[in-house]
Amino acid sequence: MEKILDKKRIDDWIAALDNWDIQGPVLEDDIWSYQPVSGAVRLDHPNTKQSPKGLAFPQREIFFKFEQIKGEAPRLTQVVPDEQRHAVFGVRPCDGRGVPRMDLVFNDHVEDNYYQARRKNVAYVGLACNKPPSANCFCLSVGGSPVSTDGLDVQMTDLGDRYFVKAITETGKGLMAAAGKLFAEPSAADQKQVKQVHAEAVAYPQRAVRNVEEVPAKLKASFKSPLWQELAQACIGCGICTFLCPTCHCFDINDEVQSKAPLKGIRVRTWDNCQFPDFTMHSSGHNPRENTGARLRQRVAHKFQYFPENFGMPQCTGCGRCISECPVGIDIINVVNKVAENAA
Amino acid sequence: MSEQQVYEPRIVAFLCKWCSSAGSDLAGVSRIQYPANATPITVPCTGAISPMYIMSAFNKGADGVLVSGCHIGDCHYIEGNYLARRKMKLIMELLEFIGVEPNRFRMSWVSAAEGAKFAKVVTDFVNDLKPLGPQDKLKKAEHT
Amino acid sequence: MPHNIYLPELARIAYIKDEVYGERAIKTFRVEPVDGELFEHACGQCAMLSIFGRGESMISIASSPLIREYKQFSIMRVGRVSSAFHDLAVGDVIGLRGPYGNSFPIDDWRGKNLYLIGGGCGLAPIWPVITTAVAQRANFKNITVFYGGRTSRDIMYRAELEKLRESIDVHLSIDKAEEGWDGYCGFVPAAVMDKDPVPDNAIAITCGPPIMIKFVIQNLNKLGFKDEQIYTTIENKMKCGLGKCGRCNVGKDYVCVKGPVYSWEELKSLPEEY
Amino acid sequence: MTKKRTGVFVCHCGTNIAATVDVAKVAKEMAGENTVAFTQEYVYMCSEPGQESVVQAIKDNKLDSVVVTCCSPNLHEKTFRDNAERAGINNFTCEIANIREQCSWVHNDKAKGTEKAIKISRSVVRRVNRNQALDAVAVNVTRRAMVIGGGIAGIQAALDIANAGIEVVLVEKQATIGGRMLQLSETFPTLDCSQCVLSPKMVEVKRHPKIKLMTYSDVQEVTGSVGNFRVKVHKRSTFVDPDKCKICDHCTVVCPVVVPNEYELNLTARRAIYIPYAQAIPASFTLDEDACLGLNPVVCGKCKDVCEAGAIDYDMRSQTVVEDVGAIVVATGFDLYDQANMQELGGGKIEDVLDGLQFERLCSASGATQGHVLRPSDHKEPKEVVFIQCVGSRDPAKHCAYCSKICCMYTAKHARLYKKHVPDGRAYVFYIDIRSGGKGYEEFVQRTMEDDDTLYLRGRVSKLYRHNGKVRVLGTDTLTGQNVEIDADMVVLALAMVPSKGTTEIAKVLKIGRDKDGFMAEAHPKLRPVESVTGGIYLAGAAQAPKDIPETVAQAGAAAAKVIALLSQATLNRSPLIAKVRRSHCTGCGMCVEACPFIAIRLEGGKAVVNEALCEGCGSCSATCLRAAIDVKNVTQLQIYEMIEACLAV
Amino acid sequence: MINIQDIRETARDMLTKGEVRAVIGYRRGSRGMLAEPTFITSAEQADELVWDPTCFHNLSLYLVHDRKFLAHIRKNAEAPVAIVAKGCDARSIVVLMQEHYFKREDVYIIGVSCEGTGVLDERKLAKHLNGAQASNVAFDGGDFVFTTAEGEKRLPAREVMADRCLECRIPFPREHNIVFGEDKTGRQLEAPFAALTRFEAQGTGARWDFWSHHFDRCIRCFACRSVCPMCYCDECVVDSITFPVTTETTAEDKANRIRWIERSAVRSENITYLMTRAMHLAGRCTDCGECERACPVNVPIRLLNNKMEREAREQFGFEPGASIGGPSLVASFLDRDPGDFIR
Ligand SMILES: Cc1cc2nc3c(=O)[nH]c(=O)nc-3n(C[C@H](O)[C@H](O)[C@H](O)COP(=O)(O)OP(=O)(O)OC[C@H]3O[C@@H](n4cnc5c(N)ncnc54)[C@H](O)[C@@H]3O)c2cc1C
Ligand SMILES: Cc1cc2nc3c(=O)[nH]c(=O)nc-3n(C[C@H](O)[C@H](O)[C@H](O)COP(=O)(O)OP(=O)(O)OC[C@H]3O[C@@H](n4cnc5c(N)ncnc54)[C@H](O)[C@@H]3O)c2cc1C
Ligand code: SF4
Ligand code: SF4
Ligand code: SF4
Ligand code: SF4
Ligand code: SF4
Ligand code: SF4
Repeated sequence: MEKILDKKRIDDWIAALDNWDIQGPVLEDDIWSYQPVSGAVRLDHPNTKQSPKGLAFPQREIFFKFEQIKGEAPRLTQVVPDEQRHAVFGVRPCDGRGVPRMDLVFNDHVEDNYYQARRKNVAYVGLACNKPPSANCFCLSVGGSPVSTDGLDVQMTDLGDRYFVKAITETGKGLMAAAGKLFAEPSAADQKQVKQVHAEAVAYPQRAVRNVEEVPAKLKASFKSPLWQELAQACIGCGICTFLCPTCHCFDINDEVQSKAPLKGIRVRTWDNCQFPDFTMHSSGHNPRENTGARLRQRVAHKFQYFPENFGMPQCTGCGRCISECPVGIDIINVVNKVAENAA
Repeated sequence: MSEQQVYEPRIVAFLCKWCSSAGSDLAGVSRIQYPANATPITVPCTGAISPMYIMSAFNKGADGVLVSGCHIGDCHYIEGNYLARRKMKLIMELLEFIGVEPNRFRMSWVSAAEGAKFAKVVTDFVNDLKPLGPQDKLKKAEHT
Repeated sequence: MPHNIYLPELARIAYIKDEVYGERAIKTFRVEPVDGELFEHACGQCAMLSIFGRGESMISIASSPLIREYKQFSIMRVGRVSSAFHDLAVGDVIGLRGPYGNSFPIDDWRGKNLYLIGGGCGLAPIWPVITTAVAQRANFKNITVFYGGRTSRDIMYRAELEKLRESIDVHLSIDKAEEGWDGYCGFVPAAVMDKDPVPDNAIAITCGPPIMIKFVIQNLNKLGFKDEQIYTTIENKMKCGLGKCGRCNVGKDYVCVKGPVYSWEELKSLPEEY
Repeated sequence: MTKKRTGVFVCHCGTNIAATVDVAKVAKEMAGENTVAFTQEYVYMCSEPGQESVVQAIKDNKLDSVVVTCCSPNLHEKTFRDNAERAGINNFTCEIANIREQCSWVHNDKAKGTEKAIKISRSVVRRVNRNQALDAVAVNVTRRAMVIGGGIAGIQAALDIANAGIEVVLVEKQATIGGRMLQLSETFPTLDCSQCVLSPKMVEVKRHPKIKLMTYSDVQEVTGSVGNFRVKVHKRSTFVDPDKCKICDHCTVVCPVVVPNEYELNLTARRAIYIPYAQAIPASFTLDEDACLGLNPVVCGKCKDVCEAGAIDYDMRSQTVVEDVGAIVVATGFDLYDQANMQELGGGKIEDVLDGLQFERLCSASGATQGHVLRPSDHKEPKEVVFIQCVGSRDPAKHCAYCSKICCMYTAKHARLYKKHVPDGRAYVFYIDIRSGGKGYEEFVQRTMEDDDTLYLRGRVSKLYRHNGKVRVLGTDTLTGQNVEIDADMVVLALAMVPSKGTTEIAKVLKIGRDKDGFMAEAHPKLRPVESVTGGIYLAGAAQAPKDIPETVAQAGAAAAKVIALLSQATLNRSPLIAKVRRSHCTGCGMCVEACPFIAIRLEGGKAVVNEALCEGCGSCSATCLRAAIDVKNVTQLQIYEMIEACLAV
Repeated sequence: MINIQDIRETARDMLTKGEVRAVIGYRRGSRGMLAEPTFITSAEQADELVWDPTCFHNLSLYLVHDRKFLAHIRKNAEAPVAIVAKGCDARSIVVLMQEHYFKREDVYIIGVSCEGTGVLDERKLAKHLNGAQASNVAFDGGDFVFTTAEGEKRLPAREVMADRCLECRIPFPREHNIVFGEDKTGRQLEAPFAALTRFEAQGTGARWDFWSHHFDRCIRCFACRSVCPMCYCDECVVDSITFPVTTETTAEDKANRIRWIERSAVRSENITYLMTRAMHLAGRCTDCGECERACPVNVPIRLLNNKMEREAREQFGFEPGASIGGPSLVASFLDRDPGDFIR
């Protein structure tokens, strides 16, 4: 389904999606983030600070509550995610491509109930990048594109005064059908313009990871390279790179206690990540990844070697967040290229 | 909470062992009545009160926190209360700064001879806290 | 929601035994279902044990799959959750989910000589192999157990090991000589060398402290054991047990799913991050 | 470690508690706590049967810890702890929850009182849950003491301690003991001769079998702590063997070197070889190394030649001696505020403006002028003398803020002494007000004031200057409001008492605190006035604050009593509730070291280390440490954290 | 004006002579014009060093890393490390030495004066450039000169400078072994604590609205802590989870660790974390502004630290990082400390 939507009518579209919680990019405190909106959506945003991964994989997820009276067995009560449907507007292609990658992880081997329960209720309404929004974008070199539709339910393309709106999935069709009257059929000129815009977007120069197909082998060969520590020397282990990444999915599970006697509390999942120094530390104090070099290597190798080995695609989608937001300038493109270049 | 029940602020009161705790004992011996809102925790010295205790009490839902110790110059450990005075001043400033009502944190000097003063300090504190209502700014949300 | 993969079943502690005292104390627990039945497992698999309010820990199931009434765990006191375990009493209820991970391909080892080499708490993961093999004694040729602790007081399952001597070879060792000790004195890898195990038609399984495993394998190699004849387990930190939380990740493997059992041949191909 | 088994014993205290607290409910709530294995109520827990039931319950239920919810711990903590010990468990695993003084007696509302009693009890149960079994820290004691400073304070303390049969090392910086008192002529309020009372004591010191006297010596370094100090003493060489010296005085006659005599406050001169006073103890000459022409027979050697006793030894070397002692008394005394600071009063440059001690020497029969009051410039008898009080004292803006306490008295004494020596003379006393607290003191001053020839003028002196061979004194009499101008023959300034140079030095060596004025700081201004903040170090005399002789002697006696009490124990038992460092958390930042009022922490190998003998368990370190790396045992941060939780549990 | 060649020369010289085992400085990174930390160990690398308005990092953090993590890979442990330090950075180094983290002789401070300006605030610049990218920036008196695709762009430094630099009182590294640039102490671009004073003028309610909004936004990445040289603790009290326990940590320690906060990034926990951190930095924070810069979601953390700094100064006459032997704020006191708040 391909349609044209007058830019002025986008709010009407949103208003028509009455059973949906609509999330759109909002500029607040100098940063762009996805927040609930009701009309007046602005889609002139660069990439948001945080990816939209939190909708299916929130930073904090309560698994269950537990209660126990002294001398009795504990009582567990599952906490089930609510059934609210969310439609996220303005998802950039790289973030869109993050979605199937998260799906792979959370469905591999066994299905993660909590992820699935939320994921099935999220629709991603994407916005193609007419021009890479950041100097650190590199989607093309990791198999993506500024006009990719991977992971999206709808793709919108900005044609100046109107959007070219394309349904990618059934969910997407449903979203468009909810306000069918607002949409117009695209003319031949529209079609031509979309092609033109897309072609220009793809042609726009980007930074690049070189020869991404060869990277897994090169990384594998560089496991012991001293370059890792050299490149990671400035890393402060803050994990910003992973918290903001659309595809990082590591987490922690902890019990939070509200009352000791009678015992009352919850078991919660929270985001965690491989850049935190104690992520892999055994209780004995032994840490398999004991320095920033090993941890940077893990992040990069996970994205560019292990994930491809398991799922046949790099996990990184080239959004460039980890580069732009790293407080000390650790630059994944640079790291991958350097290590690959130096590989035996 | 039934309708008639009035709001009763919950106070954690850190009392030093030598002066204020003894002062509160004197209030008891003298049978001076004061509100039951403050639960005392006796510590060796006000100097032993980490600012973390204050934060933690608020985090766990205290409506008010009281720190009470020996008058300056009377510290059993010579200078513990001097150190406390500085630390408590800082935490108090910080709490006010982020918009916590200044009346939620209180410090007083109550000597072992000041039973009546102890009762008054608690009474005043409770009276000052009542109009503020429950403290929910720093309180951990109930798990829902 | 379908079966919640993160929700533990409840199990009641039926039996507790102090194995080792001191700084790194070990206690053995047997748990029974509170209602219904517990899951089935295979040798080498583990389970996530919960103490509500304290958290979860991945622990090897130390009882043979042949035993259905209870599951046994031996837990060393090292931190938050494990300490809480050491505070439990018979009758207390814990949470349990699993089984997780792969297992020792014990069925493929029929007719072979088994060398089971453990150190410290590393006896727990191989204990089901030993007990299962002994229970199915006819399926295997020689079964030899090497097990060492730092001192005689660090030897776990002491009584059970003594009893095993009736049916198989059991060699116990301690690091330094002690009065009244008639077993081997020295480290486990040396104890193994001392007895000259023969690689022909044999499988060697070794679990214990990483440094011990390293030298045991070196020594086994020296004796002519091939990499595919040697098995071990790796115990990276785990939170979910389901291949998602990312903590146990080594190379392309999530150890909680692809491991913890590895032949040395497989393990060698993984990055050394365990 | 297995789970604690705590017993909670709820006392009714007759109706004292039970009337306003639902005791049954308290017991029931406590039974719901995870670690509580037993609860019981009783009408009087502290009664004989009550206590017995606690003991029984501990034994029967294999309890390992006890909470008694009753009255203030000040009343029965010891009772129940002893009780716990009787039942075979450690007394530090017993704690009191005060639900009487802090609850039932102060709240009428039973519901609220009960709720609070539950919170209090629960918090104590949580605390006990993590109480460690502790034993008192035993420290062996070296049964020897050291007194530093040989003024009247040091002498008195040394004698008192020695008389109790404890060996004392008395260390004095100067060549003789006696201190300032030896410089005084007569002393108020009785006007008896200073030397007459002091000399016998000095001799006693010298002769006492339990006193080891080390004069001309300095304390260099002190290590260790209460009960066991190790002190390094540097004994300077006097080049004269005191045992041989016959004090025949032949040497001074031949010595060609003349230097000012500091013992006579530079009013006279002495030789390079000298004896400070005739009554000096040790009774021996001393050769001043700095003044001597070279300790070399080739250069001079005259004294050695004339010494028949052969007491002079140019090769005598100074030595360092190590003394092990269990306690130390610091009695290092005072100096007078430097006249040079008093610019408006001549700044010490006017010859006939003297300080009080100089005046004492002028009056002293053994002094520079053999007891004749003569003014230094022309050795004439001064006919008009102005005494000025409060010089440098009570002047926070420019000088010392405090009152030197004794100047009112000694000025009155000086006026009297002056009149005794120069009956036709006239004395003027400028004062701000008179502070004469003390037995017989007010009467003493009144008598002086009543003397017609002594004029007390209330007011300050604004200026002093030399004028026609006299000293012109400009001041105001604030009572009459008139300006006063006196051309005096001599002026005596009652300068402020300040800590002696030796006091300042020794404070650094001992690392004990000083107050804002530089005097030694006492551990508690009211309750521990003779103890320093450091355990085992005591204070006596003017080193601690300005004081007169009776007060000095009293304090010296008190310090000695403390020392004797301390050293009469074979081992010291100290509370085990002291700080403990968690090494894994400590970064060695040293903030705890700085915060500790008892100097009980030091850094060693990049980590804080607590000296168990010094720590008082105040917890200042714990609250200061950013990383919670240091805790006081049984009052740990974790315990307080859990108590907070319990107080707020709904 | 600082000539970068002088700094390079110094570094080269010391490395050649083996007087230092490494120089921690700035180099041009791979992200456009931005500088990044560099650790050079050989004389040839000296030419990498740069000094420009993007050298905002407080490199003293790496002295902490050096002691904590890198000690075992040091080549020549005897020789000191040289470090390029601005005024605030040098004060951090002083605090670290005050807290015995290392000794004076372990560090060779190559001081750089901030002279007329300070360093850049990327966020302010982004607003000015309005989407355009700059490829280079240089100091030029009171201006920063940017190279962009559209040519050179000159902006008065004070418009794009970091807030803390505007308010900086001592833009000069007083503690140094060698120093480049002029001491422009007293150059007040804005009154110290100006922003703080403006903020405090609001009422309690408005202040709470502001802070609660920001506390909600924190994602607890702990970047603020990780980037802070003063947060060098082996285990942080508020959350030790993301800090590796040391090998000395016993089972007991782990079992008994206090959970002052939960791991969930919710308001109450975020507050406890950020307030505790502010308390812990009182008297230690030298206002290098790194925490606020590192924060991915722009929580105005600096304001909290600034508040503590001002209280320390005004109430207790305390200046962080003033001298190596000086007292620490919370472990000391004065008789005249204010006590009028006590009843
Ligand atoms: C496959 C496998 C098999 C194993 N088998 C056995 C076995 O049979 N027997 C045995 O003894 N051990 C076994 N182990 C090791 C065992 O899992 C660990 O020893 C155990 O998990 C330690 O848990 P702990 O809570 O005591 O340790 P801790 O070191 O306390 O840490 C536990 C977790 O709690 C979290 N945590 C700590 N403090 C806090 C806090 N303040 N707030 C929030 N979270 C916190 C940490 O993030 C950590 O993840 C096995 C491990 C694996 C992987
Ligand atoms: C002018 C004047 C008149 C006075 N008249 C009277 C009076 O009439 N009646 C009265 O009651 N009081 C009088 N006093 C007060 C009296 O002098 C003091 O109370 C008394 O001397 C205090 O004795 P002390 O032992 O504490 O100190 P000091 O007499 O000062 O003795 C201290 C001793 O310690 C020694 N010392 C110092 N440092 C060290 C060191 N580091 N190591 C070893 N030794 C050291 C000194 O050499 C000295 O011998 C008068 C004081 C003054 C100034
Ligand atoms: S690479 Fe950068 S963003 Fe990632 S943890 Fe390290 S310092 Fe933080
Ligand atoms: S690794 Fe970096 S560039 Fe790649 S998707 Fe994640 S945040 Fe974006
Ligand atoms: S304050 Fe804490 S971290 Fe610092 S030295 Fe003391 S115990 Fe160690
Ligand atoms: S508890 Fe008090 S006395 Fe003991 S070490 Fe700490 S600060 Fe010093
Ligand atoms: S304040 Fe910012 S930097 Fe600090 S933890 Fe929160 S989000 Fe991270
Ligand atoms: S917040 Fe405090 S305890 Fe935590 S790292 Fe910073 S200074 Fe250390």
